[in-house]
Amino acid sequence: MSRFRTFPKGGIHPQDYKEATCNKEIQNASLSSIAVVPLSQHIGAPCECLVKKGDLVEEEQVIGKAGGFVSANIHSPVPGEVKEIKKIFLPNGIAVDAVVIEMQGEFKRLGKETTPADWNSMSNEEIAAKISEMGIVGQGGATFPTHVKLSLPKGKVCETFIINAVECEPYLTSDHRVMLEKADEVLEGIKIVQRLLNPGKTVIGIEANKMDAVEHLQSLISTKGYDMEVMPLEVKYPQGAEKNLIKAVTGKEVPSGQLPLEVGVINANVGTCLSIYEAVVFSKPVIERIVTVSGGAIKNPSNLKARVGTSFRTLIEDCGGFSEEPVKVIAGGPMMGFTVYDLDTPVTKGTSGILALTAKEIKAAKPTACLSCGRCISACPMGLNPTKIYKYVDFNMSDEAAAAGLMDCVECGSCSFMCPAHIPLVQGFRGGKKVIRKNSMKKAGK
Amino acid sequence: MDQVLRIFWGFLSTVLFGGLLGTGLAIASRKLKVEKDETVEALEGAFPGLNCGACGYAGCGSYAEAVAAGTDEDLTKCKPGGADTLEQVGSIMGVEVDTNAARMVARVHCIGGSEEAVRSFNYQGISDCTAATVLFNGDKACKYGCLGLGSCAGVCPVNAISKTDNGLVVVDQDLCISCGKCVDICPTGVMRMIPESADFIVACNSRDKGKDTKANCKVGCIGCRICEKKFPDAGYKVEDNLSFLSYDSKDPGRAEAAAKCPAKCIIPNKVKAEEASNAG
Amino acid sequence: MSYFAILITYVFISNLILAQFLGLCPFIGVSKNVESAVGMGFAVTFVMSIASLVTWALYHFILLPLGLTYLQTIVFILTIASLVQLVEMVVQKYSPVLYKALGIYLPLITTNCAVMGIALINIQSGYNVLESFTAGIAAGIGFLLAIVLMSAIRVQMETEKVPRFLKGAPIAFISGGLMAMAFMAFDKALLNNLVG
Amino acid sequence: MTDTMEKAGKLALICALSALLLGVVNSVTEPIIAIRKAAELKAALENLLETGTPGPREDLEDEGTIKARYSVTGADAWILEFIGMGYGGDMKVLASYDFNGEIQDVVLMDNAETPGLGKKAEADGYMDKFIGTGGTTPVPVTKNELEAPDEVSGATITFAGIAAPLKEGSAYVKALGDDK
Amino acid sequence: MKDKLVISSSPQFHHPQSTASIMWTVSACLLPAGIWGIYIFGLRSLLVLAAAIISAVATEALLNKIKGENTIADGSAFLTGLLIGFNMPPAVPLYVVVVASFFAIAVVKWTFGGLGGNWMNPALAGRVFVFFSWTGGMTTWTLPRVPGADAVTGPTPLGSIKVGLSSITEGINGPLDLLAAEGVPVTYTDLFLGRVPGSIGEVSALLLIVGGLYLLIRKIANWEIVVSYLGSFALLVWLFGGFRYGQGLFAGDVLFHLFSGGLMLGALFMATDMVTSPLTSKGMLIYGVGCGFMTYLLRFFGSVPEGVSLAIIFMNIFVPLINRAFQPEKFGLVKEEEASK
Amino acid sequence: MRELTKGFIKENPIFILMLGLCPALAVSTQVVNALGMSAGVIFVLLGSNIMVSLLKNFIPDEIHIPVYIVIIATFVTLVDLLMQAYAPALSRSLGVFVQLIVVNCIILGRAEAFASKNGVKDSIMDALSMGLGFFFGLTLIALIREVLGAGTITLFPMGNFNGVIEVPGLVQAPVRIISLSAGALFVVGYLKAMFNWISSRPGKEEI
Ligand SMILES: Cc1cc2nc3c(=O)[nH]c(=O)nc-3n(C[C@H](O)[C@H](O)[C@H](O)COP(=O)(O)O)c2cc1C
Ligand SMILES: Cc1cc2nc3c(=O)[nH]c(=O)nc-3n(C[C@H](O)[C@H](O)[C@H](O)COP(=O)(O)O)c2cc1C
Ligand SMILES: Cc1cc2nc3c(=O)[nH]c(=O)nc-3n(C[C@H](O)[C@H](O)[C@H](O)COP(=O)(O)O)c2cc1C
Ligand SMILES: Cc1cc2nc3c(=O)[nH]c(=O)nc-3n(C[C@H](O)[C@H](O)[C@H](O)CO)c2cc1C
Ligand code: SF4
Ligand code: SF4
Ligand code: SF4
Ligand code: SF4
Ligand code: FES
Repeated sequence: MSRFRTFPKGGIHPQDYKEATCNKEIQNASLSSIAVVPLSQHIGAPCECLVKKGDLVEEEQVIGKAGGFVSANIHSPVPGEVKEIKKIFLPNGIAVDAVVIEMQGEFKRLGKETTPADWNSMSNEEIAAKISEMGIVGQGGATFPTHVKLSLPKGKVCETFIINAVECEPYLTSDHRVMLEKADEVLEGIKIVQRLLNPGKTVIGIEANKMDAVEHLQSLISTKGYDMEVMPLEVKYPQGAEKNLIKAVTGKEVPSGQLPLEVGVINANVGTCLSIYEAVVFSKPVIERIVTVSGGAIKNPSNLKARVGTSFRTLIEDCGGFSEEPVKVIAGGPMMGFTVYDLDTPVTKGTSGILALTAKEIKAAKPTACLSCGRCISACPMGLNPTKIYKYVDFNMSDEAAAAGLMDCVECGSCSFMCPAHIPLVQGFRGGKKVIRKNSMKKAGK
Repeated sequence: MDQVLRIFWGFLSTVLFGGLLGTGLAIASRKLKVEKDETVEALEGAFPGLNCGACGYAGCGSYAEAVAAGTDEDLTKCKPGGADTLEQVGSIMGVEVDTNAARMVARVHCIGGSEEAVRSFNYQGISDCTAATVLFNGDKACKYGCLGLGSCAGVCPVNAISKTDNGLVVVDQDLCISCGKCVDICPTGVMRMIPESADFIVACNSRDKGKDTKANCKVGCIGCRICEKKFPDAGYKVEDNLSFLSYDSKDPGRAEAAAKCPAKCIIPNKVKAEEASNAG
Repeated sequence: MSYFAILITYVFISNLILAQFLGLCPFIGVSKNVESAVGMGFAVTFVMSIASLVTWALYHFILLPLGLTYLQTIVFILTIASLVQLVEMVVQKYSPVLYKALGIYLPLITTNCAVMGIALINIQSGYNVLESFTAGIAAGIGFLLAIVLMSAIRVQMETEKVPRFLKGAPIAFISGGLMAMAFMAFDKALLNNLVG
Repeated sequence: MTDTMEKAGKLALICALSALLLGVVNSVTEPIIAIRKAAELKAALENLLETGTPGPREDLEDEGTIKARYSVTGADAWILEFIGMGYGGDMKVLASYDFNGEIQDVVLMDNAETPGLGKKAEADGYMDKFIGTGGTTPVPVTKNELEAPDEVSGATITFAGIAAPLKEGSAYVKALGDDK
Repeated sequence: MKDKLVISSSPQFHHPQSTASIMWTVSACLLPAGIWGIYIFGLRSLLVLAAAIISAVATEALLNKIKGENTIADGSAFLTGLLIGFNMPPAVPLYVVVVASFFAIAVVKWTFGGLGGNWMNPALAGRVFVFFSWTGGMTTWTLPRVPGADAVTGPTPLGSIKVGLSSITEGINGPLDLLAAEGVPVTYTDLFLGRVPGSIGEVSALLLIVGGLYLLIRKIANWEIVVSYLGSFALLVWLFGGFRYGQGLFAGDVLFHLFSGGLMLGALFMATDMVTSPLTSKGMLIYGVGCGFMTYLLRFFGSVPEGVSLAIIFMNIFVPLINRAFQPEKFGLVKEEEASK
Repeated sequence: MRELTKGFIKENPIFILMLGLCPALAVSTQVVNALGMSAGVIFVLLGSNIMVSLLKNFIPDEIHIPVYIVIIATFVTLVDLLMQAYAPALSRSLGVFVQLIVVNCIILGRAEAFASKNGVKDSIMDALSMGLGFFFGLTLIALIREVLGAGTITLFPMGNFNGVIEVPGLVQAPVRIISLSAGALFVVGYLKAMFNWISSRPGKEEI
């Protein structure tokens, strides 16, 4: 047994492939001459488009205004001319409007010094306004608008603030590199959040395969005398899933269908903290992020700092292109990421990685019928019975599927990964959820 | 003598026994009278007993109860029963029911098979249309067409739907009982109900602009309005870049419109024998 | 036979359904879900144990002394039919909870040959009154066991890709056959070894 | 009230008619059944003997598997009735012995053995392996004591269920002798 | 390029095991014990194994035609056939083997929807079906080969014990003594190595344990089942097994019973069939204990010498119920109940 | 004629209506038992259907079930007594199931569903049709079970013929389990599947 804490039930140990990039310093990616900026890069309402074809935009100019309470501004990553506004598919399969900008003109920040603002003298409202204005969204994958998350509802207190530095997805090392290379900024970002939330305790959860980051942060914290704790955790997927992380760190279970705040926890990704720091201190919107480009088909796997709107193709070329034909190109990690079929797909605020995998890595096999081996059950971190739920979905028994807990599934993919029958369980669950939502909408309509 | 005596004892005790039980049961049954509803039974007899759920109830029995109790006044919900059932139900409930309402059948409004329609990628996953649509709404470039994975075939209670070799599905309209389940499940909406008597259909469901449709599929409706404008009485109406055909009038112009359609997506409704036998 | 032996006999060895073919109609009809199978099982156990007692008394106190054994069938079936009704009334009056659980199954039992069967078997085997009662309960438990196991199997089969024509009753019969085959592990010889 | 009376009366009437009918039929069939059963038993008993006639049945208590005996007039023999334990439960066995306890003949009566296995014991010739034993040679009780053990393979329980009582019977008759 | 990229749902990569690799691995793990069986009982055993496998695979292929699928490559029919062959006496008539395979694949497996649908272990059900039908042929055992001699038949150790116990005499100290008294002396080593009569694949406890351990390490077989099955059985034998020899409590011969008959084959390779065993750990433990108890009951009291196959298929009946009763605990559910209080 | 043959396939009591399953399974080990049982059932069906349809106006609704039961039980006892007296061997092999005809769902079912609503003539037709259907179903099961499970076909002994036809090959080594309880359930299961298939084919409903 490991000496580190973890969540008790479920979880898997896929090969992590992180060695390809974990020692590679973050490098700046090239800019593509055309930036495609989707107008919805977050969960919630899409942005209202503020530009039209032919407009000239500046770098960091707001081109999409938050379209509702749960929404986040979108800024132009490059200066240039709006060529068109077209529908594109994001990797998650949703069709959205995107602003196509042809780069021209002058960069505001590139190569120039900017003076840091003193956030200690700002009021909480000012800080919150900055976070909201700069369009910060969660960079752990869910892309939930951060200003919404950080505004505590009346009567709720945040007992524990957890920084999710787990990065349990195989291949991905962007959070790892950020912690090594930008620790000061990240810690400062955490301080800012501490001001806003006033948490009883602050814990940075890191998996034990990143001990260098653990040590680095620990020494910084102790020299600076910050009030936070670094907690190494056992290496187990999906440690980073927020409910499981909370269970691992605090021992509390977030009730089914509820938010972490129910048990007094708020959690944010390391990258998010970095963005908060940059937004508050340098007034810099989220127009860049760290992307791990890796996979067996990539010649030089790297960690790149890329601008939103840059095409996957550009980043892959920055890494020397393909060393062999990939079978799948993935946005995100291999467990939760989405395959893309078009390499012109742009990087968005939520793109943590671009992977090009070979057949050897994928280990696909022809699906067979379920063997009732129960591996999916042992793997599921949510304590569900995936095989039963899948069968209900397969037989169009959506009521039974819902009763069996379909809606609690976080789509972590542990079950599908383990399934010897290679049943695409998660795909079934996503389809099943879609049907349930359709049905309840129909019922509501009636 | 002995025998006679025994017969007598048997006689006597059985009489007593029977009398006793009879009294008991008579009293009991009075106290426990359960009204059996004749109407419900009659209605159940009239329904085909498929328990398919097309009426929206758990089964024929529950619909019969609802009708008998008057909680549901719509007597025409049992589509599978057809005119016969309607007539019977009408006579049981003492209501005139319009039995002439045309029988509706399901029809796939897409002919973009593997030859005609562009597929954007190599889909690997569950052989089920709903599940497939979680990935870029399916592998067809046209997001309105039939994915051919046969979710509809899976739910059809009478196995009227089969997959074809060219990546579509076909409905055997003779078998179809108009339950509408396939229409409900189809994630792209390409399965629609039409009157059985329909002579032609616009076999496309694409709301894309003509240019996009053309890029995605060789036989997609491009919304050119030729059918609508040239044959104004034939029932064609273009909305959302797609021509819809209403079957209220029987205008021979439809056939000519079919011939004029540049995309060749107006086709006779009835599936040709070869096409049906192609189904695998 | 000891009571233990009777219990084992009617639960496992001569299980009414799996070895004797009594009570198949409800076994196939009411085993579609576990809840109703449990209800039916308890209802049958209840009625069987009472019926065993009553028919035993009727036979030994009336039919046999008067030499009227030829009226056995008529008397038994009438008794069982009325008994079921009586039980239904009593339960309804005094235990609404139990009635809610068992009520709908009670009338079905009238035409269940398992009850009649166990009454006849009791007489044939020459049991005394307590043995008859035990046999009644044991047979009921055997029925309960078989129908509950069957219902769990059938519910599981709802979400398996069973060929179309085999769905429903055929699969229930064939499952029953496999169950019967496994229950053949228990035979009289085993009982003999076990109880002496 | 009258309504109830009427219903009770009608049911009673039908019961009465049925009882009457059955009573009459029973009075016809009962003697036939009784005679037939007696005849069957008599035939079985007589078949066990070459000479002599079986006497009346005497029930035995506390004699293990031996449940009854029949004395025989006209021959030095006893007939015993056993209940043996077979694969399918009780088996009724009848056997005749001479006064030395040697088995003359055996027959398997009511039983619930498996057709094709235990039921073979009903067939002619099955009992040959016992006939003549019990006197000087012991009754075979395990398969290994047989000349042709394969004959009972797959039905050893039936075999043992017949053999054990026969052996018991032999000892019983030896002790009994001609003590009628 | 564009057309070649695969679009699929997450997760995008997979654990290396697959149905086919599992089935073929299990088959491979059985191989040593099978080879031993062929070596010790003669080439006739090879014929039986081949007949079992060929008829199982042929039945599967035939039924594949009806449903229009191809499931031969997943190896499950091969494995079922192999296990049927393992469970046959070496001298069994071939039609018995063929019927067993046919019954297993067509009735027990295909009828319930094919691979994964069956609730009873096909190989064992097939074996029990023919055992009840042709008891004679299924209980004629070939003696292990003595170099140069013809195949002779004789009883299995468990069979001899069943017969011997009916006429047990004084001074016998457990099964090995009894066997010696019966004229068929056997040692633990014979049992462990497999130098006794028995079914083709069941005799060599050693080789079965080696294969079984590999399956346990690879997590193909569940340790819960194996441990609870063997553990509960051993416990019962140790506790009560001595009574038959007049030795009282705590005197059963555990080693003899663990290594004789089909126990190792059953506990390691057949009770662990994932399709017909429970889904959760708790369920598996209960199922294993049930198997152990049933095996004890049938071996010691049953009318047939061997109880493993019947014990396992009997417990198979309970699996759907066990699966209903022992569902995994949902994350966040406990809290919900507390909250509602 | 339609009336008479409907019981064979379209409304076969055993396979389609699923009534009277217990005797169908229990006594179908030998063909001769099936014939005897069918004869008994036909006799009782006829008798009770006739009586019920005759008495239908005389019987008050509340006590109709007990009355039917008495009528049926009477006929069953008649059959039982007569069989014991004149066909002892058959009586022995049918065992308790003769008396259990009384709870055979077919008979009460037909009394309820048909005879109590129709005239004597139709009721006779119905009884015959159902009886023949039962006969057909039961004999089919028995034939399969006996041939496979025992390798024989047992009929009545007549003259030189001892009543048993042996199926060469099978009689030496029959699939004995088919004649045991498990086999009965297998055979009925697959026959039921076959009937499902036949009756689901379009255009075949007329048989
Ligand atoms: C299966 C699963 C795995 C996840 N893994 C991580 C992870 O490794 N790192 C991370 O920061 N967030 C991960 N998340 C997202 C977190 O649940 C949560 O959304 C995030 O930590 C919140 O922080 P953010 O709003 O700053 O992104 C995962 C989510 C799921 C469902
Ligand atoms: C279905 C079935 C029926 C059986 N019927 C009998 C039977 O009628 N008589 C009997 O002695 N054993 C019967 N047995 C038990 C076994 O055949 C017998 O105990 C076992 O094979 C020992 O026989 P052996 O020592 O000759 O091999 C039956 C077993 C089964 C499975
Ligand atoms: C008799 C036999 C037949 C085999 N046939 C196949 C086969 O058809 N396909 C296959 O992939 N592997 C086959 N194999 C090899 C197995 O795949 C190999 O043992 C297994 O994949 C190892 O799996 P592991 O890497 O999970 O241990 C066979 C092995 C044996 C012993
Ligand atoms: C560990 C293991 C054990 C197995 N045991 C059996 C078995 O005992 N009998 C059998 O027919 N198949 C067995 N199989 C194969 C397979 O699961 C079986 O064919 C399915 O039950 C068919 O649906 C086994 C497979 C595995 C992985
Ligand atoms: S994807 Fe859903 S069901 Fe599968 S392991 Fe993750 S939470 Fe459980
Ligand atoms: S892991 Fe796959 S094969 Fe195993 S039980 Fe789950 S769904 Fe079935
Ligand atoms: S009609 Fe709809 S459900 Fe049917 S195959 Fe086509 S897309 Fe799928
Ligand atoms: S599912 Fe569709 S095709 Fe099948 S019967 Fe219903 S409406 Fe007709
Ligand atoms: S005949 Fe229906 S329960 Fe027996």
